[in-house]
This record gives sequence, C-alpha cells and structure tokens, in this order.
Amino acid sequence: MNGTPSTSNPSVNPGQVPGAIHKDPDMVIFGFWVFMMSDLIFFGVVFAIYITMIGATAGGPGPRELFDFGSLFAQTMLLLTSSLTVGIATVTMKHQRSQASFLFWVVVTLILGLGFLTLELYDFSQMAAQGGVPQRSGYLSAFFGLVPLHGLHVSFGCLWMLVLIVQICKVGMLDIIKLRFLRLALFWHFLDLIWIGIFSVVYFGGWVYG
Amino acid sequence: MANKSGYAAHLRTYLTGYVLSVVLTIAAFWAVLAVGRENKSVLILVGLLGVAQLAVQLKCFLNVTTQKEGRDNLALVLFSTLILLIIVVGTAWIMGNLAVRMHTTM
Amino acid sequence: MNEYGWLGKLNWDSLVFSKLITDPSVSEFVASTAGSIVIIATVAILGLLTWFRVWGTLWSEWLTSTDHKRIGIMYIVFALVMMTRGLLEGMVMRAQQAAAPDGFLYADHFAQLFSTHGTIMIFFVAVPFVVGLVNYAMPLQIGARDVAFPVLNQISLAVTVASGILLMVSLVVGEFSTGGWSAYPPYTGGDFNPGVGPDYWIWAIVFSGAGTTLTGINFTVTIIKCRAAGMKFFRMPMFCWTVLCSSILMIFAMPPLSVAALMLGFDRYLDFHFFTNDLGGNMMNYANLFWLFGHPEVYLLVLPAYGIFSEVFSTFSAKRLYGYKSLVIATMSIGVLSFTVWLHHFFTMGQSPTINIVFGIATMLIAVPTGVKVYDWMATMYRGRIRFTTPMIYSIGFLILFVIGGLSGVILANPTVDFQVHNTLFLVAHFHNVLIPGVLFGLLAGYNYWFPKAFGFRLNDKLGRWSAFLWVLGFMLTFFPLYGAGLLGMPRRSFSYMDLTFKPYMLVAFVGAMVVLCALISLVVQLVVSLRDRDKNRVPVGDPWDGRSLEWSIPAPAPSYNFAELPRVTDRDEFTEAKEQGRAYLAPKVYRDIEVPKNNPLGFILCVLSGILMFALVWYIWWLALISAVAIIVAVIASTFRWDSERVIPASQVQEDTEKWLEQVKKSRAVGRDLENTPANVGYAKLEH
Amino acid sequence: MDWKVDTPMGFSQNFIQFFRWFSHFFPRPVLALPVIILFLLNANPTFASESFLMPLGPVAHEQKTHFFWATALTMVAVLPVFILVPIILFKYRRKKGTGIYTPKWEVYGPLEVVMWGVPFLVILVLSVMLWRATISLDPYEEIQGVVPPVKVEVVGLDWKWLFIYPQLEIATVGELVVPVHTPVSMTLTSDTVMQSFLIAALAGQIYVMPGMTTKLNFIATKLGKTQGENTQFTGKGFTDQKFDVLIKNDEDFQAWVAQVRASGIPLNEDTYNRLATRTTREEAHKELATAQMPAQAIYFTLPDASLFQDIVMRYHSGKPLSIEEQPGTEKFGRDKEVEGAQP
Ligand code: HEA
Ligand code: HEA
Ligand code: CUA
Ligand SMILES: [Cu+2]
Repeated sequence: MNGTPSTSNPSVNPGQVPGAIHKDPDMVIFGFWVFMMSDLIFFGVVFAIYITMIGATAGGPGPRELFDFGSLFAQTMLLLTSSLTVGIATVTMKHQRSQASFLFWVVVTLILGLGFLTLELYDFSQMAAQGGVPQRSGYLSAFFGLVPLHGLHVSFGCLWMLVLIVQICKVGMLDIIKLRFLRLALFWHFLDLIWIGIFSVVYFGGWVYG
Repeated sequence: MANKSGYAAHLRTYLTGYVLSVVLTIAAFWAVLAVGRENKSVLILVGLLGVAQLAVQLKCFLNVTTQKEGRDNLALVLFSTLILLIIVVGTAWIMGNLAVRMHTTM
Repeated sequence: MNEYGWLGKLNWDSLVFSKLITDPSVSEFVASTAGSIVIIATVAILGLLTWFRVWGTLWSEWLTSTDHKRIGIMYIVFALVMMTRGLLEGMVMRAQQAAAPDGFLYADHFAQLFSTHGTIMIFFVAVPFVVGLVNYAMPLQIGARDVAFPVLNQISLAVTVASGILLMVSLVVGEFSTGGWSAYPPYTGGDFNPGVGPDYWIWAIVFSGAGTTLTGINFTVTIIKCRAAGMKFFRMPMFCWTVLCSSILMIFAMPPLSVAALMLGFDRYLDFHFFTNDLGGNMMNYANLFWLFGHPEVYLLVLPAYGIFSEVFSTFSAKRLYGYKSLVIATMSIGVLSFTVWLHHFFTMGQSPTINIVFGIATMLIAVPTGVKVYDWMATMYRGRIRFTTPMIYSIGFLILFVIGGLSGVILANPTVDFQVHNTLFLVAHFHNVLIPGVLFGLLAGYNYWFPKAFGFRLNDKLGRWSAFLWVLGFMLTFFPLYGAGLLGMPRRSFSYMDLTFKPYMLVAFVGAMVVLCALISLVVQLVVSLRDRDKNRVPVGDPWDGRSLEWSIPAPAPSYNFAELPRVTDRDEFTEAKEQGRAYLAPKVYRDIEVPKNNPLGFILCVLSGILMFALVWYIWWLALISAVAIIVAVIASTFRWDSERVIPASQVQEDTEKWLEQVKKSRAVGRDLENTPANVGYAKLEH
Repeated sequence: MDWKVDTPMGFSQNFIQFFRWFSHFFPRPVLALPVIILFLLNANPTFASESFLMPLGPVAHEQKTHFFWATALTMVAVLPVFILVPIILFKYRRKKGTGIYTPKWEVYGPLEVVMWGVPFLVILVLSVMLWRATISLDPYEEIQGVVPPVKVEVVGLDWKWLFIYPQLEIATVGELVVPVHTPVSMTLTSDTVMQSFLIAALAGQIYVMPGMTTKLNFIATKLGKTQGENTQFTGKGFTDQKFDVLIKNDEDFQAWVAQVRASGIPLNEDTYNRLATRTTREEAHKELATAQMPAQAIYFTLPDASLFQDIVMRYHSGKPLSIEEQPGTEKFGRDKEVEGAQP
C-alpha cells in the first residue's frame, strides 16, 4: 500500500499527520467515505418511505399539530455550529496547535451535540404529549423511523467523541487517533448534511403537504 | 481561499461555509414561515436552498472538489447520488401512482 | 411487554421435540429429525475437536485469524454447511410435491422449508460462498497483501456466521418464518404471524446484511486502493472487475433490505405502522423496498460467477480473454441497470401500464450486456485449445443452461406474460435456472480452480467431471419440468395440489433432485478421494493450470503474506507474459520485513455476542438482549484500545521461505497440458506456444 | 503434439465425428433417461384447462400469443449459442481439434458490433411489442363490448374468494359465473393479507390488498368451465383457495342468478364474519351452505349493497384494528376449530 497522501484536502487531509501510520491514511479515509455513502442510501430509503407516508396520518395528529419550528431552528443551529467547531478542531489538529485547544474544540462539539439531542428528545416528548407517538399512524411511524435514526447517529458520534477524548488523555495524539478523529469529523459533517434533508423534507415538506 | 495550506486559510474555509450555511438555513425558515403552506411551490424554494447548502457544506466542510486528488471521492459521491435519486424518485413515482390507482373507488 | 417471564417467550414447548410428543406425525418427525441432526452434528463436531485437541490450533490459526485467505476458507466452509441444509430441504420439498396430493408434511412445515431454503440459499450459501472465493482470490489477483480492512473482514464473517447459527437454532427451538425468503407483510406481521418465525428471519437478515455491507465496503476499497504497482484498472483480471461491481451492489443494495427488515421488526415489536393493514400502514412499501434490494442482489451473486467463468474460459482455452473492454463495459452496465428494474418483481401490483413498460424495457435491456458476455466467452474459446477439465465442464454447462434461464427471464420481463406466470413454478424454474447454472456452477468451477492454490494439491479431476455432469443433468431434470408445470398454472409455494396434470412433472423433478443428490455425494467423494491422494497431487510450485494472473505466480498453498515482494504489473495477463518473457520465478532483489495484522479475537467475540443478542431478541428476553448489546459496544470500544495491531514477519523468514520455494521450482519438471491431471503436474507449467 | 492447421475434412465425416465425440460426454445409463421422462410425462396427458395456454377469452389469448412471440424472438439471439458452442468445442478441443490457434487474439471490431448489435436489435423489437401489449392489456381498462359490463366485486379472504355482484344483489363463494361475450369489470380488495387473484384462462393476475382496491377487466368468448385461484402464499389453506369459473350463455346466466337468489342465505354481518374466519372453502361450505347449493359453492343474497365499501373502509377508520377485529387472524371470530386442518 504505497499511499502517497493527498495534500489538497484542507479539512481532512491526513497527509500532514506526521509519523508512521500503519495504514495508508488515504485508504482509511476513502473507506470511511464509502461507508458514509452506504449510510446515505440507508437514510435515503427511509426518506423515501417518509415521503410516501406523508398522507397516512389515519386521523391522528400530523405535522400541522406537532411541529415546533422554534425548537427546530434551535436544533438546526446547534448542529450547524457543532459542524463548525468540529472543523476548527480538525484544523487545530492539522496545524499541530496545542492539544489543549484541540480538546477544547472537541468538547465544545460534544456539548453542542448533546444540546441538540436534549432538544430533540424534548421535542419528541412534546409530540408524545399531543398523541404524536409512532404507534398512532403510518405517518408517525415514518417520522419516528427517520428523525430518531439521525439522532441515534448523533448519539453514536457523541460516544465516539467521548472515547477519543479518553484515549487522547491516556496516550496522547497518536497518529492512529488522529486518523480516527478525521473520520469522526467526516461523520459529523455528514450528519449535518442529513439534517438539511430532514428539516427541508421531513419538517417543511411534511408541514406543507401534511 | 488563496493560500490553501495555512492555518488561517483553513479556518477561513470553515467560517465561510458556516456563514453561508447559516444564511441559507435562515432563508429556508423564513421562506416557509413567510409564504406559508397554502402556496406549495414554496417547497421548490426550500429544495433549492437545501441543495445549495448541501453544495456549500460538501465543498467547505467535507472538501469534495474536482481537483485530481479528490476525484475518487467526487466520483463516489456522484455515483451515490445517482443511485439515491433512482431509489427515491422511483419509489415516489411508483408509490404515488399506486396510491392513486388503489383508491379510485373511495 | 411484561406478559412474559424472565425467559421471554421461551419454554419447554418451544423445543421441536415436544411437538413430536404431542403430535407424533410424519411432519413432526421430519422436523424433529432435522433438529436432532443439528444437535448431533454440533455435539459431534465439538467432540471431535476436543478429541483431536485442535482447539488451540483452531483458535490461533483460524478463529482469530485476520488473513484474508483463511477468512475466505472459513466463509466457504460455512457456506457448505448451510448448503447441506438447503439442499436437503430442496429434496424434501421435491419429495412432498412428488407425493402430493397426499404429501407427508403439514402446510406450515412445508412453508418453513421454502422460507428457510430460499433464505439460506441466497443469504447463507450463495453470498458467503461468493464472498469466500473473492476473499481468497481477489487480493492475490491484484497483488495485495490483504484486504483493506482485515479486522472488519473478520467482523463481517462473524455476524454472518452468527446469523447462520441463529437459523440453525430455529430448527431446534421454536419455528422459522413461513413467509418465504421475501417475507411479505402483512402476512409476516404481528397480527397474522404472532409466533417467533418472522423474528428469526428479521434478525438473521439484519445482521448478515450488515456483514455483507461491510464486506462490500472492504472489497471496494481494496480494489480501488490496494492494487499492485502498475496494475491499472484496465489491467485487472476480469474477476476483479466483477467483484468491484458486485461490491458496489453490496454497498448500495443492502440498505433497503436492512430498512425493510427493521421496519417489519418495528411493526412487530413496537407496534409501529409501516406495513400494517390499519392506521395508514402500507405493505406495498415493503415490496418496493425488498425488491430494491432483491434485484441487485441476484446480480451481486451472478457477477462474480461471470468473473470466474471469464478466468476459466481463458485459462482452459489457453488464450487471452476475448473482448476484455466489452466485458468490463458490460459488467458495469449490468451493475447500473440492476438498480433500475426492481419493479419487475411486482408488475401485478396494479400500477399504470406506463410504469410497467418503463421497468419492463429496462429489464430487457440487461439481456444486451449479458448477451455480449456470452458471446465474448464463446469468442474466447474460438481459436483456442480447449481442455475439458472440471471447471471447464461447469463453464460449458453454464453457457448452455444459463442462456435458457436468461431467456425465461426476458419472457418474464414482459408484463403481459408475467401477469400469467408470476408466482407460478415458471418463475421458480427461471430463478433456479439462473442461480444454479449461473451462480452455483460458477462457484463450483471456482472451487475446483482455486482449490490447489489454497491447499496445495489438486482435486481429483475425473470425479470432478462426473459430478459436473451429474449437476448438469440433475439440474435439467429437476427444473425444466417446472417450466411446464408453471405454464399450466401451478402456483409456487404449493405444498399440495389436486390437479393431477402436475403429477408427472413433479415426478420427473423428483428424479432430478435425486440426481442432484448424487452430484452432491460425488462432490463429497471427490473431496475425500482427493484428500486421500493429496501427496500424489501436490502442486507446490503453484501453477497447476498454466494460469494467467498473479495468484498463480506464488507457491501453493500461498504464504500468509502472499507475495515476498509486491509485484509490478505490466500486462493484463501478467503471469502469462512473465512466463513467456522469462520473468517468472525470479528471486526478489531485496527482502524486506513484512507487516501483517495480528490475530484478533474481536470477530469471535462479536460472533458469540451477536448470536446471543439475536436469540434474546427473538425470544423477548429483554435483560439478555440489553446485556449482550452493551457487551457488543464495550467489546468494540475496548478493541480500539489495542495500539499495536501489526505483527512483523522478518525479512529473513521471507527469504528462507522464498528460497526454499525457488529451489523447488528449479528441481521440478515443467509439464505440458496433456499431463495436467497426472501426478507429474507439480504446478510448473511448460511453455507451449 | 502437433497441430493440424485447418485440415479440410468432409462435412458429413466431420458431423459424424462430432456426434460421436459429443455423446462421449454422457455415460450410457444417462441415455435411457429421456425415455423415462417421456414415459412419466405421458402418464397423464390431460392438459389443464386452468392455463392461459388454453384461453377462454381474448385477454388470455393475447397473452399466449405474446408469450410465443417473445419466446421466438429471444431465440434469435439465443439459438446461435446452442449451435455454435458445440461446434467451437469440437473444432478447438485441445486433443485432435482442427482449428487454428491464436492465443493473443482478443478483439475484432466488426465482431464487437455484431455482439452488441444483435441483442440490441432483438431487444428493440421486443420492447416495441412489450409496449403495445402492455398498453392494450392494461387490466384497469374496461373492455368495450356490445353490452355494458357485469360488475363484480371480489374480496380475498382466508382462504376463499368472495364474489359480490352488486347490480344483481347476489354474492357467491367458490363459484364465479360470468355471461359469455359480456365484459366483466372487477374491483378487488382483500380482507386479510395480500393475495393474488388469477383466472389463468381468462386474464392475468392482480394483487388484492386490504384497504385498497385494484381492478381487473376481461371478457369470456367461449362457453366452458375453468378454475381461478390465489397464487400468493397465505398459509395453511393456500392451496385450497380455488374456485370454479363457469361461463354461461345469457339464459343460463339468468337462470343461475335466479337460483342464487332463491337459495342464497343473506350475507349480513354475522354470516360475513363467519365467512371471514380462517377456514378453507370446504370448511366454510360445511358451515354455511344449505342443501340447495352445489357441493363447492356457497350462495348469498346481498341485503347491504355497500358491503364491499365497508370492507375497504374497515382499514380507514382512523382507529387501531385489534387482532380480534382483523379477519384472517387466528383470533378473529371463533378462535378454536381451525386446528385439525391438516393435509
Ligand atoms: C442459490 C439459490 C438456490 C439454490 C442453489 C437452490 C437449489 C435447489 N432448490 Fe431452491 N429456492 C431458492 C434458491 C435456491 N434453490 C429460492 C430463493 C427459493 C424461493 C423461496 C421462496 O419461495 O421464498 C427456492 C425455492 C425452492 C422450492 C420451492 C418452490 C415453490 O415455491 O414451490 C423448491 C422445491 O422443490 C426448491 C428446490 C430446490 C432444489 C431441489 C435445489 C437443489 O437441487 C439444488 C442443489 C443445490 C445444491 C446442492 C447446492 C449447490 C452446491 C454447492 C453450493 C457447491 C458445493 C461445493 C462443494 C462441496 C465444494 N427451491
Ligand atoms: C442470479 C440470479 C438471477 C439472474 C442472473 C437473473 C436474470 C434475469 N432475470 Fe431473474 N430472478 C431471480 C434471479 C435471477 N434473475 C430470482 C431469484 C427471481 C425471483 C425471486 C422471487 O420471486 O422469489 C427472479 C425473478 C425475475 C423476474 C420476476 C418475475 C415475477 O416475479 O413474476 C423477472 C421479470 O422480469 C426476471 C427477469 C430476469 C431477466 C430479464 C434477467 C436477465 O439478466 C437475463 C439475461 C440473460 C440472457 C438474456 C441470456 C443470455 C443472453 C444472450 C444469449 C443474448 C441475447 C438474448 C436476447 C437478446 C434476449 N427475473
Ligand atoms: Cu395497494 Cu398494492
Ligand atoms: Cu429481478
């Protein structure tokens, strides 16, 4: 594996990670991209199901009754900002700023992610209070099949971040950890992309057509 | 993004992406709330804004570019998008048609 | 959900044997026998392993191995075990239909048979067999040391095996789904099927599907990023192209299946309404999702087989593969087109003719690239020197028979005709006609072809040819009558029928199934005889067939690091060129240390834990499910704390191995192809042209 | 070994040699098999009438024609394989083969064109045929006849078909009677799982699904009797879910209607619920039929013309349907009694 690392990739370019890495970084990152694309299809399929089920409220509460755009906006901003902070962390790592500043940005990202999750859960509980539970209708099943799926990904990202923080505190910034962080950053950005789809299609699309 | 390798330049890329995304998001929210749901064509606008934001984030956050080194990724993303479109559009078409043809007596 | 005790739905009545006690019928007897076989076989295997004290070796050489070659072999062994069950089920079904109208099985039992048979054959025979062969051969063909992510590879195997074991467990505890391999709701929904059957199906599919997706990612990255220097895309062996395409299908086609199965699970477990009758559920979505996966899936299986045939035709015709570029283009078009045709599995759902036309024509279009492939293989043989070895017999059988299967596929692609023969035995005949001559013959050809590379000795060719003939014959007898019965209107999945018109067809098919059984037995005999004669048939030099691609340029069996020095590729038929230009069997200029991944117990641990998790979910044993789920997460996290995952094979060792082998090459006599199947063939091919 | 380069050989000699060589591949006992097969297939030469190969109306007839055409056309591209493969194998076999040997030959432009072109043309022709046939045989399209169509509402139950004739205010199970030369316009639904409705001799199949309706249109042009069925596996009683289809002339049809009216029991909520439990046609017959009804069929009068509508709307109430209210489940109606239904 004779990876000459690419250099054009300012955010996730592993080429500038110094020291020997057992694996060709280029290959590892590409592998993660492929995984994300598979995940993208996974999401895409659930989106498709949601679209076909927008009308299937079966007399239960629909988007008009359930959606809270204020909270939605807050969630969107939290996630978007966390995408920025994870990016800043990447840049600090790449340019070998201090480990403390790197960790700072990771922790900020983590907090923003958790904030997003809290708001989302709160939203769900509000919906449930109005009878908006997945058992109520096909539409709500589709909603709760999709949005929490994204939430689950975010929680997974948070867990990943936690593990990385622990590992960094234990052994410092090994190359292998940097490579892991680069993948985490990709993942996090990817979740933000999915979120654009969610607020456009699930919330706005549902609200307009529901 | 003149100096591609500098710390500040990298940061600037992210900040640009962030600001653009925020603007596009606010625009989408504003469009929906201002126009309301009676005018369904607002969704076209929302869709366009969404696609724009996807492009911005892909470029500034995920650095998918047409440059030589990023081609593998770009090709991958384009191919995935093609499959995604086939799946989503196909499903919507089939299911939409079936929904109409299955409820003609109701 | 608290209506069950701490063992969930599990109790003594769940055991298959207790049903035999309450109802001593033939059907239950057959079921109990099957259950006993599973138990006895398990005990016997465990016993034998202990007796021969091979646990240690098994653990250190196999279960924890991350070597792609070993993982490949384990995949294949697993596939063969599952296949035995699938085949026997096929036999029992044929016997039942031959005996109808007074069969010996209950309807439900028959339904479990075709459901498990279909599920097993597709997900646990064809897929692992393909993945196994690819694992073994592809990295060697592209001149790599391993796949891109060896530990991931191990994990894929682990979850696949765990799901397979779950399926085996369903023979003993509880029952399997009766909904067919496609498991359409609402029939498989909670209202109509409150038992554990569909749950077994769901979890087996979800976990093995995850394994397959990961495999697809792994293979794709391997092919794109790990090729040897100089191996441009258009210098890859054809097999690698088909694998690339098939891996892409795995990446993009598995998600819809996982989504469909999970949503069905949500409906069943949590009272969601994705596919239910009431409250806005829509079962059509399921059909749509399932076939979004299902159609690419069948090409996922057949493409690597096409690749194997390409290798075999060119090797045993001693000729370059004809129309390489055409074949690549054809492969890629099949790959893309396969995402555009899924609706042909439900032409009869009621959508508008326009939609049926679009999908019908898209389906037929696939015949064009496939036809090109068929013609290219013929042109490969044309002006060659064809040797009728076992792999070649399979390939020729494939060429003739597959075309018939493809033809019936094209007929099915006409919505108007499909309206009539959909869900009939005509369809069953079609898909066995493409799956058996297409996929299975390909796998068998690959098995005979690469066996010497993997184990260092050739399989008995005479017995191999016998079994190939029996396969061809048995296949024709078993499945051609089904075309007739289908045209006459016999529905698939019929455990019985009153119309005696069908009887003769069923009898012929039964005879055929017996021939197939003989074919299978002859395969086993071939293996046993070859094992007995292994010392006579060793091919240590590594090139028994005058091979054309890189895997033949190294010793057999291949060393764990594959290549002492990674090759530099200059031609499509690299090894043939090397032999002709005298570049073969040269010592590397320098020997270097080689890093390979260390053994890793993670795969095994995940296999056990995911097996427990699935079982707990099937039986509603929530505490156990929770514990095993948490344990899985902990195990994965813990494994990320291993910092040194590589082991170094010192240059001295590489040098010693290689020099020993080169010595052997010097001592050996090169043989011409006429002596290919004699003990004189030690894997050193004489230049003949 | 030396290679004869294209030795000229007499054609017939070549041919005989070819066959001798070809039969080499099959051991003796194998040659006896065709005889056995022919014997078995002749054991019962009756041709099932439940097949579109014996059509009773134009829809199935066209499907049959299309089937043969599609097969024939596909043959154009497939036959060369059957013919050429043995010849190539014969001529270029390593031992005693007579063909020339060109190990590096790998591409030839004109051949490529043929290889891509021929299948493409065949598919082009097939596509045009497919297009036309699919449009003309759209099952939703009402058949234009001289007389207005008979409307039939079909309900798939476990494990029988219920036919409602709303205009005639009758309903049947196990027997569908249609007048000859009269278009039949069916609307179909299911009151259990998804099923697939097929009368092969008259028209292709169509799925039926709960809460939804599909359509099927056909016309019978021959008097006679055939069978219809469900082809989608639905459990225990699946293979018994058949019904007779009788095509009668107008008079006989009217007589039959009269008979149904006279002997039918009312299809009210109670009878419907008993019908909709998990029973085979035979069991339902035992339970519901009276002595005046034929052995296979149950006749009903239709007090409530909106029955079909109600069945469809069962799934659109906006309220959850408990398992006890869902026809086709074990728990619906009488829970016991279905035991013992074994082959
Ligand atoms: C790969 C897929 C595969 C294969 C190989 C087979 C093989 C066989 N199948 Fe298949 N079958 C299916 C896939 C397959 N089937 C599917 C998907 C269904 C639909 C299920 C449903 O309805 O949902 C089905 C349904 C099905 C039915 C039900 C038909 C119905 O609906 O009425 C029947 C009935 O007899 C049947 C019979 C057989 C028989 C007799 C064989 C055997 O004759 C064939 C023998 C095959 C083998 C013995 C295995 C091959 C050998 C190897 C893999 C290599 C061994 C190698 C070494 C030893 C080194 N099958
Ligand atoms: C390996 C597996 C495999 C392969 C390769 C194929 C190949 C094809 N299949 Fe098949 N199919 C299945 C496995 C496979 N299928 C299975 C498992 C099912 C049923 C699942 C279930 O319901 O349980 C199914 C069902 C199925 C259906 C649905 C029928 C129904 O449910 O009613 C249809 C309909 O269009 C179809 C069509 C085709 C076509 C057109 C091809 C084409 O790819 C074939 C192309 C090949 C040729 C045509 C032959 C060679 C070509 C030439 C010699 C050139 C010239 C030919 C022409 C120009 C015509 N298949
Ligand atoms: Cu409604 Cu299919
Ligand atoms: Cu298909």
